[in-house]
This record gives sequence, C-alpha cells and structure tokens, in this order.
Amino acid sequence: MTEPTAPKGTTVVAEWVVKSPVLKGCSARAAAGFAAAAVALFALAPLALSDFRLGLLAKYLCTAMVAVGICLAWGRGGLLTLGQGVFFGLGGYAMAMHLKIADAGPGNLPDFMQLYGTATELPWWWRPFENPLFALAATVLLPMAVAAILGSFIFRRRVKGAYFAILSQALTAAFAIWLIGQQATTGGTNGLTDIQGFFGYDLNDPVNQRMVYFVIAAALLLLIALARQLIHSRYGELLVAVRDSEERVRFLGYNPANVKLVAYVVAAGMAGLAGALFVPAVGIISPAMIGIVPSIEFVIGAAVGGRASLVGAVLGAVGVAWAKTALSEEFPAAWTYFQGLLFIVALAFLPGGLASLVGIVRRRRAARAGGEPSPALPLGEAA
Amino acid sequence: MSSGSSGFSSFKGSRFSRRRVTAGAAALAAVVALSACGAKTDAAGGSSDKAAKADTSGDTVKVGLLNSLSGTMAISEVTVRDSLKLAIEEINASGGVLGKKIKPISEDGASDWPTFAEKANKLIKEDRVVATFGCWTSASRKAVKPVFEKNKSLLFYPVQYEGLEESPYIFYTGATTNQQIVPALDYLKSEGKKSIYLVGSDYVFPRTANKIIKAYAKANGMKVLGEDYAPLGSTEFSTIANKVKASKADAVFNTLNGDSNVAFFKEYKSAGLTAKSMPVVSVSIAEEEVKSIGSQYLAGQLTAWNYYQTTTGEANTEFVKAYKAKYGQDKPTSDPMEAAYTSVYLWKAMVEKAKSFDPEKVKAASDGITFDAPEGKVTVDGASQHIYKTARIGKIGSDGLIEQVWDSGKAIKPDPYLKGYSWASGLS
Amino acid sequence: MSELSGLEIRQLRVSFDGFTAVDGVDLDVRPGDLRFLIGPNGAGKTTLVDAVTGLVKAEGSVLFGGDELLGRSVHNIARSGIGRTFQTATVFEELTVLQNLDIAAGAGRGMLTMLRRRKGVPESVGRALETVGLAELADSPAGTLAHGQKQWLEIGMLLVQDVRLLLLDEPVAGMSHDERQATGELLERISEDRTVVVIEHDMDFMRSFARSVSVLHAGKVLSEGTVTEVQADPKVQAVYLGHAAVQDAELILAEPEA
Amino acid sequence: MTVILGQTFTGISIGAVLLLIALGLSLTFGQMNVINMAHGEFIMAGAYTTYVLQKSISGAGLSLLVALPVAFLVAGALGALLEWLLIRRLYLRPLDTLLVTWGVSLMLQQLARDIFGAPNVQTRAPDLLTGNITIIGGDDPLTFANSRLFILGLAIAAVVALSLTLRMTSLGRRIRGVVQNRDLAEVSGISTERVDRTAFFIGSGLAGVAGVALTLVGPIGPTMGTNIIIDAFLVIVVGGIGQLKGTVIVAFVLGVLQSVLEYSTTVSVAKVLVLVAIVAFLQWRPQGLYTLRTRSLV
Repeated sequence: MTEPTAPKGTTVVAEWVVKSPVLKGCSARAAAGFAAAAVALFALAPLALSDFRLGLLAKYLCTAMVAVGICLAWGRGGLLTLGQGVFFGLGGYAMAMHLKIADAGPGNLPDFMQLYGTATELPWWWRPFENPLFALAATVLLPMAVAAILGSFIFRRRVKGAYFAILSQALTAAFAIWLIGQQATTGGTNGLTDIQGFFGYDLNDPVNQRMVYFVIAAALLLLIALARQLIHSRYGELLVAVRDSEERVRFLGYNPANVKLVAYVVAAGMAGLAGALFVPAVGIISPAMIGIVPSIEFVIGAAVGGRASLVGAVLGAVGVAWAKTALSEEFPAAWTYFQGLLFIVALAFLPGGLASLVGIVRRRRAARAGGEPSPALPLGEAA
Repeated sequence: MSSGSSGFSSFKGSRFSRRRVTAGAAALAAVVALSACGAKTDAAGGSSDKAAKADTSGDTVKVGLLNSLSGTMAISEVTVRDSLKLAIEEINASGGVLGKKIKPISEDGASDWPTFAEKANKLIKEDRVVATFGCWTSASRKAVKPVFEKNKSLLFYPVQYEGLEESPYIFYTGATTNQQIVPALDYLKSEGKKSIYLVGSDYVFPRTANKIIKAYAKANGMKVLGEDYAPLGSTEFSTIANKVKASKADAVFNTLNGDSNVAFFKEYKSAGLTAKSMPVVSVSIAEEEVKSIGSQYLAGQLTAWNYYQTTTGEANTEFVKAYKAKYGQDKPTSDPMEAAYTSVYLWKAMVEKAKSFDPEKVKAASDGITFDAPEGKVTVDGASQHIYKTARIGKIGSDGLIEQVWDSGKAIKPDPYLKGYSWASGLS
Repeated sequence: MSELSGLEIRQLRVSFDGFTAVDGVDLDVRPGDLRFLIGPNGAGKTTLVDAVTGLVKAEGSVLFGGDELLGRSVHNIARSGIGRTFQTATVFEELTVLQNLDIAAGAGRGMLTMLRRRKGVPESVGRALETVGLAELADSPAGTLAHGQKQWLEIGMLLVQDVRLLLLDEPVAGMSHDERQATGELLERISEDRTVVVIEHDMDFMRSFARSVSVLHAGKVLSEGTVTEVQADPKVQAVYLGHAAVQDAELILAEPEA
Repeated sequence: MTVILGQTFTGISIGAVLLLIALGLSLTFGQMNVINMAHGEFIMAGAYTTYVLQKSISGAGLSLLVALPVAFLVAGALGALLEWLLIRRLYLRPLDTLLVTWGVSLMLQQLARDIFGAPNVQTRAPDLLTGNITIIGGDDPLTFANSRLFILGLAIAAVVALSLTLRMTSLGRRIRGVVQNRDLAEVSGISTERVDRTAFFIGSGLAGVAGVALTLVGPIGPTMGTNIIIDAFLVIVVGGIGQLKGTVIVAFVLGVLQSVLEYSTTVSVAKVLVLVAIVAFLQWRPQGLYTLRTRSLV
C-alpha cells in the first residue's frame, strides 16, 4: 500500500482506514474532521445563528461533552452509567457556588441563603469555593474524586453490568434527594439560579454569552481529542478487552477494576466540566439536571448516535437535544413518543447507533464497486 | 515481525499528514474565533437590543404562555394554560387590546427549570412577545426571573407562592403568604386549635411557609408538634401518618404537592384520622386535585385559597360557564386558573391605561388598576406588583366541590415580606 | 526467560455448597514437563485449574517455583507467570490479532506507555506471531479467525505474557487432524523452556505428545505416570468402563465434553 | 411500645408493597435476566384497569376483586407483547434491554396521558378497606390499616402462588430448566421461546396485580410507575438474582429499615440512608443476599 495523495485519494483513504484498523487512530480523515468541526463551531454557527439559538447550541454542546465521557465509559468500557447526572451536578454546583459567592460580593451571603437560610455566614463547605482557582479545579477534580471512591468500591467488588447500571441510577436519585433536602445551603429544588457574572464578566452582555459559547466549543473539541487519544492508546484497546471479557483480562495479569476505574473517572471529569460550563451558558443549576431522567437523557444521545463512536455520540447528543427543543416547541406530547421510539429503534435495531449506518453504507458501496466486502464493522470500529 | 511491513510504513506517512492538517485546522479555528468575537463586540450592543424588543408593529401582538405541558407538573399547568387561552379569546372577541388582536404563543416548560429559562428566552428574543403569562412552581419562576429582568420583559405569575420576592418585571396575581397562609392560621386560631402538625413536600414553598407558620405559632401561643417533609413525588406516607397520629395535634397544616397528597390522605384515613378529630388545612389542593384524590378521602377537610368554583358573584358565574362551555362540563375551575384568567385582564387594563405595550409604561400605569374578577374585585398594588385579594377557607364536600366556610371580609393588601407583622420580623 | 519452575500441589480441596469438586489432590509437575490431565466429566480437572489460577477458593497448598498461590487474586497469580486458556476459546473478538497479543504482553506496562498509542510491533509479539503462525493475520479482527486459529492465538497470548506455566483447557477441541498435529508440535516446542499442563479428552493427541499423564476421578488423582503406565493401570480401566478394554475406554474418552 | 409495634407493622406493610411490585421482577429480571424498565408501567396498567372496571361495576369491593384477575391478564398480555416485539431480540444484551424498555415506558406513560388525561384519576376503595382494626386500645392505640393488611395478604398469596407454580407445575419446571441451562432445555425438547413468553406473561401479570393493590394506598396516574420502579429493582439486586426467598426477605428488611429511619430522621434522609446501606451491602455481597453458583465464565 502506498501513501495516498490528496485530494484524489480521499475515498481511497476512507476505504483504507476501514480495512486497516491499525491505522484508524491516525488517519488524515480524523484531522480533517477536526478541522471541519472547528470551522463549523467557531465560524459557521456564530455567523448563522441568532444569539438565542447560539445559546441553545452552547447548552447542547454541554450535553455532548457528557456524551464523550459516556462513549468512553459505556461504548468502550461497557459501563452503562445511568448516574452521570451526579458528576454533571457536582461540576455545575462547584462552579455555581463560586459564581454565587462572587455575585453576592465580599462579606455577603448569596441571595437564596438570605431568603431561606438561618445562617449569618457561609457554611464551612462553601468557603473554599470563594477561591476561583479552587472552584475551577473542583469542577473537574471533585467529580473525579467522587467517581474514584465510588468506582473503587464498586469495581473491586465486581459489581458490573445491570447491577452497576441500577446502582448508579440509585446513587443519582439519592444525590438529588439529598440536594433538595438541603434548601438552606443548596437552594433545594430551585437550585442555584440568577447567576449574573462569570469571573468578572457580566453574563447579561451578549458578547460575553458568545465568549462562553466559544469556551464551551473549545472545551468540547479538547475533550474529543482527549477521548480519541485514550481510545486509540494501548489503554483504549485494553478497555475494549475488559468490556468483552473481563475475566480473560484478569488472567493476563491485569486488574480490570483499575482499567474500568480510569474510564469511569475520566467520564466523570468530563461530565463535571460539562456541568460547570452549563452554568454560565444557562445561568442555572438545579437538581432537575441531576435526577434519574436527565441522567438517562445523557445516555440517549450517545446511544442514538452510536455509543462506541465519538463522532456518533457527540452528533447524537446534539441532535437529540435539538430535536427535543424543536419538537417540544410544537408538539410536547409527540416529543415523548418520539423520544421513546428513538430509544427503541436505536438500541433494539441499530445497536451501533446512527454511526453504524455509515459503516453499512460504506460496505455496500465497496461491495458494489466489486471489491471484496470489508469485514462487518464491529461495535467499536467506526470512529 | 519487522516494522518494514507495508502497514507500518504508511502509518508514518499518515501521521505526518495528520499533524499538518491538525495544525492548519487549529490555526484556522483560532483566527476565525478571534475575528468572530472581534466583529461581534462592536455590533452586539445594537443588534441585541433590537432582538429583545417586543414586536408591536402589526395589527396583532404576541403574548407568551409558558406552562409545563409535559412532565410531572403538566397536571396542574395545563389547566392554567387553558384558562389563559379562554381570557385571550374573550378579549379578542371584544376587540382586543388597543385595537390589536392578541396572538398567544404557547411554550412547554416540560416541568424542567432550565427548560423554562430557555423557553422564556425564546419567547422574548425569537417571538418578541409583549408579555408572558405562566409558570407554576417557585423553581420555574426563580429560573425565569433573571431572564425577564435581563430583557426587561413582563411576566404575569398566577400561582400562590412563598412570598419574599418582588421582581420589577413580574406581576404576582396569586396570593402571597399574608393572603393565604396567615389568614388560614387566623382561622385555625379562631376555631380554638392550639397545636398543629406540619406536613409538606420538600421544596421551597412548604419550607418557607412552615417557617412563617412557626413564627406565627410562637407569637400566638400555638404549639407546632412536628414538621415533616417528603421528597416531591413521594407516595409512601404510612410513617408520617403514624407520626401525625401519635402527636395528637389539634390540626394538620398540609403543604404537600401533587401525587403525594393522594397517598397522604389515603393513609390518613386508614390511620383512623378524620376531619372531625384532626382537620387538615391544605394550601395546594384545589378542585382539580379533589377530583383525583377522591372525596371519599377528603370530605370535610379544609383548604385555604382566594377563590373556589363555588365563590358567589356574577363574574364567577360567567367565568365558570364560559370555561365549562369551552373545555367540558366535568372540568372544574380552581384558584390558579382564576388568577391566570384575571392576570390577562389586568394586563389589558394596564396596557389600556398606559396606551402602550411598553413594559416600563405598563408598569408605571399598574398601580390602582382594578378588575371585577371571578374571586371579587381585585386591585393592583403598584409598589409590590402583587394584588389585593380576599382570603377564603373552604370545606371539601362529598360532591367534590369546595364550600366557603370563612373569608377575610375584605381584600387583603399584599405584603410579600410580611413587614406589617411584628412576629415575622426575624424571618428574612 | 527465567528458569523453569514446577508446580507442587498438596491436599487441594475445593467445594461448592457442600459438593466437593476437588477432594485432596496431590500433584507434582516437574519443571519443563508436558503433563496431560485426563479423566471423565466432573472429575475436577477444570476446577483444579480454576483453583490454581485463583478463580475459585480452595484449601490446601499450591506452590509454584516455591511460592504459595492460594489466597492470591487472579491477576496477581497471572503476574507471577501462570497463564491459562479456557474450554471455549476466549479472545477479544473485536480487537485484532495484533492488539490481542499486545495486550497480553503488556501487564507490566507503566502508565505513560499505556496512555500512548502502540508504535510498531513489540519484539515478543512479533516472535509470538511467527511461533503460532498468525503473522499473516496480524491485522484481522480476532472474531473473524477460524476456531483453531483462535486457540493458537490464545496460546500466543500466553507466550507473550511470558508465563512459565501454561494451563491449557482442551486446546485441540474441534480441530482438524493437521491442526492437532501442528498444535502438538507447538506445545512440544513451548515446553522446552516452559512447563505445560494440558486438560484433554483426545487420547490420540495425548498419546502422541504427553510426556506424563495424571488421571483424575471424582476429585482425586487416580493414577499417574507415562502414557503406557497409565493405560495399563487397572484402576483407570475400571473407572472408565468397569470391565472393558482400554481401547473401548478411549472411545468414550474421545467424546468431547459438552 | 406501641410506637415500636406500630412502626414494625408499618415497615412490614411498606415491605409488602415493595414485595408486590418486585415479585414480577424476580421472575423477569431474577430468572430471565431481563431488565424491564417498563415494569412500572405494567403496574400502572393494573391500576388503570381497576379505574376502568369501576366505571362499569358499581360495588367497590366487587370491582376490586374482579380487577385482580383482569389486571393480571391485561398487564400479562402487555408483557407478552413486549417480549414478542422487542425483548426476545435482546436476550444477549441486558443493558440494551434496560434502555429499550425505558423508551417503552416513556411511550406507555404518554399513552396513558392521552387516554386517561394527565391528572391522577380516583378509584373508590371498599369501605372495609379504608378503615383499621385496633390491636391495642386505650389512650395510645395501636391500629393496623385494613388496606395494608389486605396488601400484606395479597403479597403473601402471590409469593405462595408463584413459588408453587415454579416448584410444582410442569410449566414451573420448564421455566427453571430454561433458566438453568437454556441449551440443554432446548435439546430436551422444551420450546424456550414459549417458556420465555409465558414467564414474561406471569411476571408482568404480577405487576398488574400490584397495580390493583396500589390503588388502595397511592395515586393512580401516568407517572405512578416511575416513582417505584427503582426501589423494586434494588430489592432484586440486593436479594440476589434468581432467588425468590432473597426477594421476600429483602423487601421486608428494606421496608422495616425505611420505616424505622423515617421515624427517627426524615423521609429524605431515610431514603438516602437506605440507598447508602444498599451500596454498603453490595460491597459485602456483590451478588446479593442469595446467589446461584455457576461455573460459567462471565
């Protein structure tokens, strides 16, 4: 095989990438994809969309960040985490707590504490969040630490599969109930609302809202790059091995608990960052973003787009979030049916998600071209 | 295997091109991003002002209806949306507002607070509505409040709530605490109830209401024998019923919401507690809820509102008739529906007095506006942007309707921060 | 490759809910042996291997190169140089042959190596590809391999894992005659510098390649020795058919386990 | 003393509700390893069946009795339909089943909303079941709610019926055979397909029966299933897959734990503590209270 020359070789490259899995991590196609995404996110979207729609896109991109983590943990590692809401919430609250303190100004309590609380000063566990650097670090590190502790318990005891899914769901329910119960210090069901500033920038200013969008878009690309690196590294291969046969990996001398833990913790960090950036984009974080339903909704996007494919998961997350807005504007009842159908069709009949359609089409085309059909794309193949 | 095999040599080649393309993409992205920001910084001020401004150019004006049409809150909020639509239809039939017909744009908040904020933004920025009506839960109101304040657009909020709020861009047409909770306590006191037990759902309204109740009780020689909160949606109340029963309180003050009420009252009856032995005063049970719980469990229990379907008066007779004609004879009317219906008429009166749809002018014209509402005559208090309302205690009948057993005699001046009550001084 | 080590099992006992699957087994496999474990269904062969590799809890003592194995975790035992295969070939079907071998080779890799992409083929992996004859198929997904090829891949994985003791559970089940021959020769080569234990039902295969044989029955070692010695042992004949000749017993034994 | 007895009874009655809603799952999840998130909506179907029947049968007591078998059939039929349409394609992918059936549950909820309206509906309970019996009279009486006693009785009856079916009948033997060794069962001439569908029918039917019972103590609305489904799954997870006795014990233990914690703390704290206790328990016994030992390599 010789090195293909652009541009004539583009389709050749595509074929070649599919046929040589060894090379799939390093294709020029991926780089071109990144470039296209960057152009779309940084140039086309801001030009084409109104401030309002761009704000919505920012929100969708936050969902996509969570989906990147889900793609890693579930698509690659087989860990169906129905509790990403916990980490999204931890990141979001860490960010919102700092912003509320900053909004209130030095020496003052955040507005809701004055209304509903009895305390005259900040609770001790709010204090560290006065420091912007601590808060920023906490948005990612706090969810990761929680995931590390939970995960090390859960995985070491070999709680897996459906048990893990149900347990993670129960945990997110417990976390939401706990948050709601602490109204005086967490804002209860209301959550933390009415966030005005973002590290000195006034969020009411549309220009700053735009900047928040750019930050989110950049963060998403960064997370995708990070996830790509992980997926195509030796670790990524090992993770797939653990997904497919945990015991076998154990007999090779690895501790699968640690392998899974890394994916779980990284996914948690990604959800945390998403939650943190969701706050300036939407101006609110509340238990409504944390319970069982939002946690499952995070999974929908990844499942529909293709759990094992980064591009699929990200596009799926954005697409489903967009469909929700668009459909629920006109037909709220229809949205629920549509959402249910999406789940059923995507998972029962197209387990690789929409991303697997690309593979199917490509194989068809290859077959028609007279070449030998390339082997069926397994779940983890398209990226 | 030697690394000279074909696969690996092209591997290197591909990496090289990848680097180049990535670097190019990054540079391009950076340039585009910077230029995009730069351009927007200059233009943004003008364009965004224009986008947020309400559209009053045609011969119709748009108003937003922001209610949960799906999710857990849809049960209640759909009825509010229906009665808002009724009021708009009536107004359009009688010539509209300032000669313009009203076009309602209905959005679904989906019982999800960030969605409420998103939809509020859409109504203001995309649809450019002149005013918005809706929201039910405190959480949804808190979520949209900054949106309306940022964009200087008006929201009419039709549900009784926990007070402690005065937003310059919200008109509150439901009761605040001194128009519902405080009168209910006055009533219990006048009935000789010396001790009460507090049961509520775990969210802002019950917790704040109970804080007020405790302060009131302390100042008025009543004892609060217990206070319990159940997570929203909780349907297991046997332990709470046991606790209430063991407390032997004179009455129960119930701030539970939605599904929880059904389970609570079933358990209450099973525990052998009755309206006679230990009456329950509920502040979130209206005619619609009575229908879904069943008068079997509720007959004789008390509610505190400002309006019942049975409230007397010409205005209410017509309202009930019109509502049933439009939505069905079996559909009851309730307090939040009435407050929503009233809010549209109040807005119309304000606009007509201001002779403008401009929110600032409408606000300025609001003080002293009156309307003969189904609940009786209501007056807008321009300073707090709440309205004067009459408090009413009702008793649930075995037919599922609520009969008034007591009222405050006159419309009570809204006092969201309870500044006029000395016992409440330490509350906020 | 480090020096050869043998396996020394003393009074090994495994029971599940009252049923004793392995009942006081004593077994010595000397360094560099190519030992076959045979016995009827339910004799405890696989359970014995499970116990040695830490998959099931057991009492007694298992020494490998002088170190006690019992009570240690599966991956820990694997790291001390013991590898196994399973009755049904267990390879990572969605990874390529190369990736499978690379993972097997990498248990001791550091964090940084793990987080980087694989560049080129590690030397041990390249050698194993040649040894098990899968070099041509290095980039094929393991799921597309033929049954026998998967078994070889598994053996290859043990080689790159650099184990000193291979425990193979029916490595030639379902293979053609030629494939069996190739596998046997492969095992002979491997056992030059490693210790190999094979659970097998195929008596022809056993006769051709076993250096020593242990017969398990009802959780105990019934007989031990060379192929000829074991075949001549009346106890073995009694277990297999009560009275019939060894020849008949072999027919029975040749039935693959379900 | 009355408090302790009262709370113990309350705990047992909470446990009975848990047991009823989890019982069907112990068959579909526990025996067949299918995670059916739409189980809650089958419970809802049972509750709505009661509501519909009351429109045509006037006597509250009679309609409740009729509702029990009818709800069993309605929910069972829904379950069998679901099995035939979707689940049989997914036996090897339990996690996907979880998500697919969650989608089904969304659609069933919306369907209920479209048919019966978004608000809760009411059913009349027979007067006998809204009262209580006094165990200890006097100033500090101990009373047991009749509705709770009825549910407890119903739960026990359901457990007995299910375990007898599994043990004594040929259907039960076939189900257990398929659970233990699918391939062997098939070779032995058992139609695993039919056994799967029957088991699913029974499991879902039990959810319908639970729905009838829930009309006595809770709301009847489109979202009633979602509120309880997680609790039900936790019962099975903690009880152990494939073990009826684990389900029974754990349902009652969790019920009593919940009621004691609720009494001494608050409902929210109790919920959180119970969940923490479950996580801690799974640290100790990751496969649940009782487990079937298998030698298979998972």
